[in-house]
Amino acid sequence: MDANLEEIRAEIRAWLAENWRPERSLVEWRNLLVDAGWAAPDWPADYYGRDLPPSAVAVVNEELAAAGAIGAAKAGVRNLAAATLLEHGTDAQKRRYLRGVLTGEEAWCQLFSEPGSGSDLAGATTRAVRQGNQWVINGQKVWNTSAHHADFGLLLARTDWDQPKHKGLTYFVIDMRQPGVEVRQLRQMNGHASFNEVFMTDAVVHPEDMVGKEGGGWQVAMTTLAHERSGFARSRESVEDGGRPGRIYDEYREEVAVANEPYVWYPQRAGRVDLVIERAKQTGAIDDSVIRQDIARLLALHQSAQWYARRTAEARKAGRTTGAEGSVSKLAASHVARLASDVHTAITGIEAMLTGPESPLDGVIAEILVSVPAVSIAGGTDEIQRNIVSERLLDMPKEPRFDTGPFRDVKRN
Amino acid sequence: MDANLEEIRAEIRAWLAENWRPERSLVEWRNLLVDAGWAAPDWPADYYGRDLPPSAVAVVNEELAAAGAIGAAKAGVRNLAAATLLEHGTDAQKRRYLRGVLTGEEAWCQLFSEPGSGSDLAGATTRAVRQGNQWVINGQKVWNTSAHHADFGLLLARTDWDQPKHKGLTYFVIDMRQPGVEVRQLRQMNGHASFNEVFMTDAVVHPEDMVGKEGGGWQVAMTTLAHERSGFARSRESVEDGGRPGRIYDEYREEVAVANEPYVWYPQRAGRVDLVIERAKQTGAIDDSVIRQDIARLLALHQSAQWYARRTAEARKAGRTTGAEGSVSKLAASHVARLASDVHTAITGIEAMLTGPESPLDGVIAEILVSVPAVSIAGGTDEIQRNIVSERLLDMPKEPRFDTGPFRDVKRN
Amino acid sequence: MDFSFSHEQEQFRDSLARFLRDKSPTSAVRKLMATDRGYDPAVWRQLCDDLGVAGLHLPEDVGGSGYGPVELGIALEEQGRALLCAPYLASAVMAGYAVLLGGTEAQRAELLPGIAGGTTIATLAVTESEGLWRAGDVRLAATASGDGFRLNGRKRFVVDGQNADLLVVAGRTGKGVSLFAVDAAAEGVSRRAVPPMDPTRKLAEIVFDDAPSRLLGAEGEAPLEAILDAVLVAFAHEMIGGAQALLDSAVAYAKLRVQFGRPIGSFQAIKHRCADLLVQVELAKAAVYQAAQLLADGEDATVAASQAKAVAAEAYMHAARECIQFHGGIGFTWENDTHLWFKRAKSSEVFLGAPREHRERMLQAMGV
Amino acid sequence: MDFSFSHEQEQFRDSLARFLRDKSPTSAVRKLMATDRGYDPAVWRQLCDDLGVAGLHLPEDVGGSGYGPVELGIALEEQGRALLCAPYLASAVMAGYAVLLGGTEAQRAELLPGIAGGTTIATLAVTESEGLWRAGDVRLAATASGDGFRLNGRKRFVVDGQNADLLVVAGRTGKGVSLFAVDAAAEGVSRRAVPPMDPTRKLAEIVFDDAPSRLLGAEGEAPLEAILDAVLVAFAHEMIGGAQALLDSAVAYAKLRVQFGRPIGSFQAIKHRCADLLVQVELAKAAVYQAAQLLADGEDATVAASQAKAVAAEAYMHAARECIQFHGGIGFTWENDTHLWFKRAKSSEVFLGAPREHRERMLQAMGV
Repeated sequence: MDANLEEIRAEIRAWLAENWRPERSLVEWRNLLVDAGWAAPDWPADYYGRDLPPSAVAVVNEELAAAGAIGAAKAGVRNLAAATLLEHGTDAQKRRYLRGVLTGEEAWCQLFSEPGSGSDLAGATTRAVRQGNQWVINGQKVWNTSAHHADFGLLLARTDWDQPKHKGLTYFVIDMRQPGVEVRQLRQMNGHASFNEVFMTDAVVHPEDMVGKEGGGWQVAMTTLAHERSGFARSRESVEDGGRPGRIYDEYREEVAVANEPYVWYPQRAGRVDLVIERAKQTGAIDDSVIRQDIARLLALHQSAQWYARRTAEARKAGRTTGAEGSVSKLAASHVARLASDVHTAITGIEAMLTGPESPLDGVIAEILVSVPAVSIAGGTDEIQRNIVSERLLDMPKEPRFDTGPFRDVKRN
Repeated sequence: MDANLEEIRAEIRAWLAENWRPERSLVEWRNLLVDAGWAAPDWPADYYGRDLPPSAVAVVNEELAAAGAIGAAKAGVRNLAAATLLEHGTDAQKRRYLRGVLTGEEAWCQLFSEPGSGSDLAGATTRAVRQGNQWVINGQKVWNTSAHHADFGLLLARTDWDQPKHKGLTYFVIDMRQPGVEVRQLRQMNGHASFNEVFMTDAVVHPEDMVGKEGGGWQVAMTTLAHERSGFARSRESVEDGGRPGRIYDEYREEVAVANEPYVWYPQRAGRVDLVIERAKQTGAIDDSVIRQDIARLLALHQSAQWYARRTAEARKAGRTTGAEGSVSKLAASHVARLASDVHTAITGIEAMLTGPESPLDGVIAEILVSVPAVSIAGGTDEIQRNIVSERLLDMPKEPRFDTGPFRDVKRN
Repeated sequence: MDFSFSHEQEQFRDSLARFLRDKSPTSAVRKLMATDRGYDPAVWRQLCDDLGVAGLHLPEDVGGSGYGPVELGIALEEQGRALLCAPYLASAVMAGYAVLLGGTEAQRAELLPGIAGGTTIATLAVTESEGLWRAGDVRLAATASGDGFRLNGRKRFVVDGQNADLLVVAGRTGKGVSLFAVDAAAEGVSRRAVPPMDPTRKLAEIVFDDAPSRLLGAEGEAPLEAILDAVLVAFAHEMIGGAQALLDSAVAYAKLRVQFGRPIGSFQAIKHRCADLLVQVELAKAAVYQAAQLLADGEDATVAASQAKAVAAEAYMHAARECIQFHGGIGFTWENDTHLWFKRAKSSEVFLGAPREHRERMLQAMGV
Repeated sequence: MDFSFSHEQEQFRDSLARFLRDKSPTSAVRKLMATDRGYDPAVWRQLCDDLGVAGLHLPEDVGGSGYGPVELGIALEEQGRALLCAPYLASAVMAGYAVLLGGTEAQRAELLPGIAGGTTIATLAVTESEGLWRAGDVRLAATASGDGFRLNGRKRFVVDGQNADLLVVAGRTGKGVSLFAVDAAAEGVSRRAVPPMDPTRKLAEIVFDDAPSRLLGAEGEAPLEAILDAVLVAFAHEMIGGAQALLDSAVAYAKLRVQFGRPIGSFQAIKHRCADLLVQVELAKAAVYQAAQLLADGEDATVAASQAKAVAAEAYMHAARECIQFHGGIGFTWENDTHLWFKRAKSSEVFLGAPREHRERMLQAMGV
């Protein structure tokens, strides 16, 4: 195995020496990478990959980094699209879409959540009706970060209203660049607009873009969600090249900047524990024994949560997790953020009445205070996480269900 | 009306001048009081009363106090028994029982709660079966304070298992002094034994001691509970005579001492907010700005709860309450007690490791720490109070019910 | 002591609430908060002329209605509930109380009628860097000059400072801290709007550069604590009004919103949290109403005022958080109204002293 | 750094847990807590002889097993879960660490074998009036006399002080605070059992009246902080074991107990509170395990130790309260076992310093 990895290392290194040129365009380069199978070495050889194990991917990434070379596109939900299509897609779908995922030439978004079904994804009411040789889509989706840049959407729509809710859904790839699809940015209470609403009015999906079976959409969506939860899609990119020259770097920096734009406030959302001591020293709050208690409480909670996460990661590797530990971490993150917001308020005092450039740290403190409420909602509310923890880690009884009959008869918004 | 009250005042005053003698026995005196109708002036004239309005009761009480005279017996749940019988009892029951309620010659206890039905009183499973000319009772009751002294019990028992839970219950007066009734004191975690378990094994109730109709027990119990909630039974007595001489005072002090015995730890259960500042000064915790915060928090919460209670009392007089405000007060009392326990712990520091005479204030502090957990349970758990508040004050939907069919089929402990 | 509102007080509340429902829906709030002035002069005029609210707590001989802290509290509670955009807290409450408690009789007669009638917009500038006023924190220098005083220094977090005609300013002379009346248009006064966390309440920073002023009351005897008590009680009413609005909104949404085939308000965890929130809000209301009553009865209200501020601020923030949480994703959007109250709650938490500071003030006032 | 237990460690945990299930059911705990001695010598012997737990963390050359804080933590976590009545914390942990960290090599060789084998019951007496040890709080006077020292003063809250053969005592000489070894049977030592809040852990007050003693280690150099760190980490394990027992008990009862025709554990409010409790207990465990690992790795563990004590104590008390609450009335009875852990939790909260004090210690150790 190790020997094998060294062969792979040698091979990619040689290939990079021959092919990597910062003067190329990003698209040109990534197409080369895809054709050589280095863009996703763990994918099937039939679909742009090399059938290599994850350990080989790490080696390839090391060599790309060592050469200063740029890898396959990662921004947005493209990896969720790829994982879902690799598992459930037809041969034609894989051929049609996977290359664009890797080269970055085509962008993706996820169209699951609806205004009426946030916590309850399977309650989607976007309607897909078969008319002649196409599916006609009507409905509204929300809470996706990249629809305004996307070429394709991963769409969960209801095709059968007489089945129970989980059984009447079908999964589609929808072309976002069509007249029946309208994307509007949704402004948040902190002033950012990271999410979109997507309105579909007689939008069209071709039958070959159905993923999985008709009525089998929930199973397909579970694959997408499992990859989302495992953090697959969350690996946001950072540009660590410190401004290297070359056309390809410029294009890459631009790509990353666009991809990261919706997330600029995410550190503030998490409460910026990192700023607390420095700020307390600046304002003198560090000498207030009452505030010190809350600072210590926050640091202890934050540290405990980090240690918990590391222990869980170890346990996951050893196969000793249930998958619900992420919910514990998510609840801990909510605690941390809320407490951090309180601590920042206490430290900041009356200056917390300000926002924008006059607020401390050029508005960062104000942004914390108005961003933290999102932590306990985004990615599954705290209430949903508590359900998961109590049912899966403590094996407590499930809530009685009121949505098991034909979806047509289920009470909804 | 006022003139009338003054007439009443003159009448009771004259009667007292003639009849009140501290040398009499308590029983003798109270029988005189009952016969004259002064023991319960607002009760019907047919049943030891005088049909007078509550305002007259106040006048009579003033005159009794002015004369240093002792009123009707009040200890225990006798007033709940009286109120229930006055509303639902037969003429014979009223004649048989009400005199003993007032004279104190007969004591009462309430047999509603069971080990299997604490929050869910209507889930009682004590069984009453009609056999020949009597009811035969089998089952276990718990959480009553006075069964070990009681002559009679207010018993809620199931007579029909095919009816839904609230409809299969019947209300009885049970003679506690019979072989089939066994009373055991139940020790609490704080060492006191204020409550009893009552085991009924083929105990007997005569048909004329059924209160209300067969299957109508829940309605009768609601009367008892309504009076309990309104605090009718809670007016514990204090002896304010400072040790006046006379046989009757000695007997009365003994009566009060026995009646109050189960409640000696109740002030500790409520958290003893009154001790906080004094204790903090003693230990020097008053100079700790962190503890000061919690002290202030506690005092503010306690004060707010008191003001809330007074506003609610005003609103009740004006008929502007829903009856669920008591649940708000009860939840507030739980908060107060819990916080008080924390504050006492902080003030006490390592001395909180001690109990008994070596614990501060001769064990009072330790008793607070191990008594406070009862506040949020006794008289309806916090969880039940939150249900009441959300359903009655906020009009939120009720929980789905799983206990509406024949009681025989309802899942239970 | 009264533990309930009179029929007349309830009627006043109802008529004001009706007015505000009509004139201050959130659509209007959103429009006004985007403007520099931040309020609608026409609505302000109606509020002052038709409902007479600006002088509610001021004596009749200076154009007020002669009511007291309880009625003023009702006015603020309803404004807080409706999130009314108006210079009410600044002018009627803060400056009004400052002149009433700090001015001479002649000064009251001169200055209060405009405030009571709403024709003068006034504000009170005490804060320089700390939220909780303490005389020791006042640094702005006042120097006698002719029959007046020249002011030099800077005041921050001046509510509606941009809109005000009349500034009541705390400044220091050799004798201690005094209040001064300053014409906002006078030379030497420069005002700068600062961007507020809560866009429905405008804030200014004001620099005084040898600005002319008149002494209010006796030199060195600014009754800052008494003014603070009165202002805190009024302000706490505004907070509980806002907290109640958030509780109402959270509960209404929970009853409406269906997930998993049932309203989320039927889930016990949501119900219990709403119940806990109700308890907190009700206890805060009891504390706030009682503080007003103590003030009305002429009793020492420092303990009750600081307590009211602390518990109202915490109930308000808790209500704001829960209201967003129960709304879920939509509750975090700009489009949803919850954030308007959230920002008011956050801003109110630290204005005039954080709960932590008021708990300490409360104990000290108790002599503990 | 390790973030998981090894297979061997898990095996040790399992075998100890099995032993304790067998030997320390609550019926045994109740019997022992009513005795003066407070533990069962036969069980203690088995624990020491068969499982070798008393010397787990002590070097092999003094009769220990040569393991470290992680394994010691496992032993304490399981004891805390089972509420074992034994002089383990006092002798193995407190006195054991004191001699290990504070004694000379010769003293370790002399004193530790007895402790490691469980044949000597020792304890550590530092506290006089404060929970959190600070050298400045030690007043007990030590005066050189012959080749030893005479002690005069009083120690309080000495765990298993009544049972101990050997007392390790912190005392003050002109050079500062030192540790002294005292034969508990020596003249001038009078011990008095005091009634503990937690009857499963015996406490004594010990008066030293010219009691003879030997200096441990160097005069004036008692490593109180290092001993405290090591003891805190071990003690915090005991607390999370107890917290876990309470969580398990609360959840088990909630699944069993039926009200309104369904298990109370199916009510969402109960479920969510159990989830919140699990989160708190899990985070506390992570903090405690990590502190042990830091100690095992020889890193400075003061921050982590104080953090572990603070979060474990809070999780323990929260678990105790919730466990009683979910049990309802029965949870408040003597007959129900919950109060046994509740009292341990309350007692543990204040022993060796309250959470509040450890938060401050944590910041100071961080240099903040």
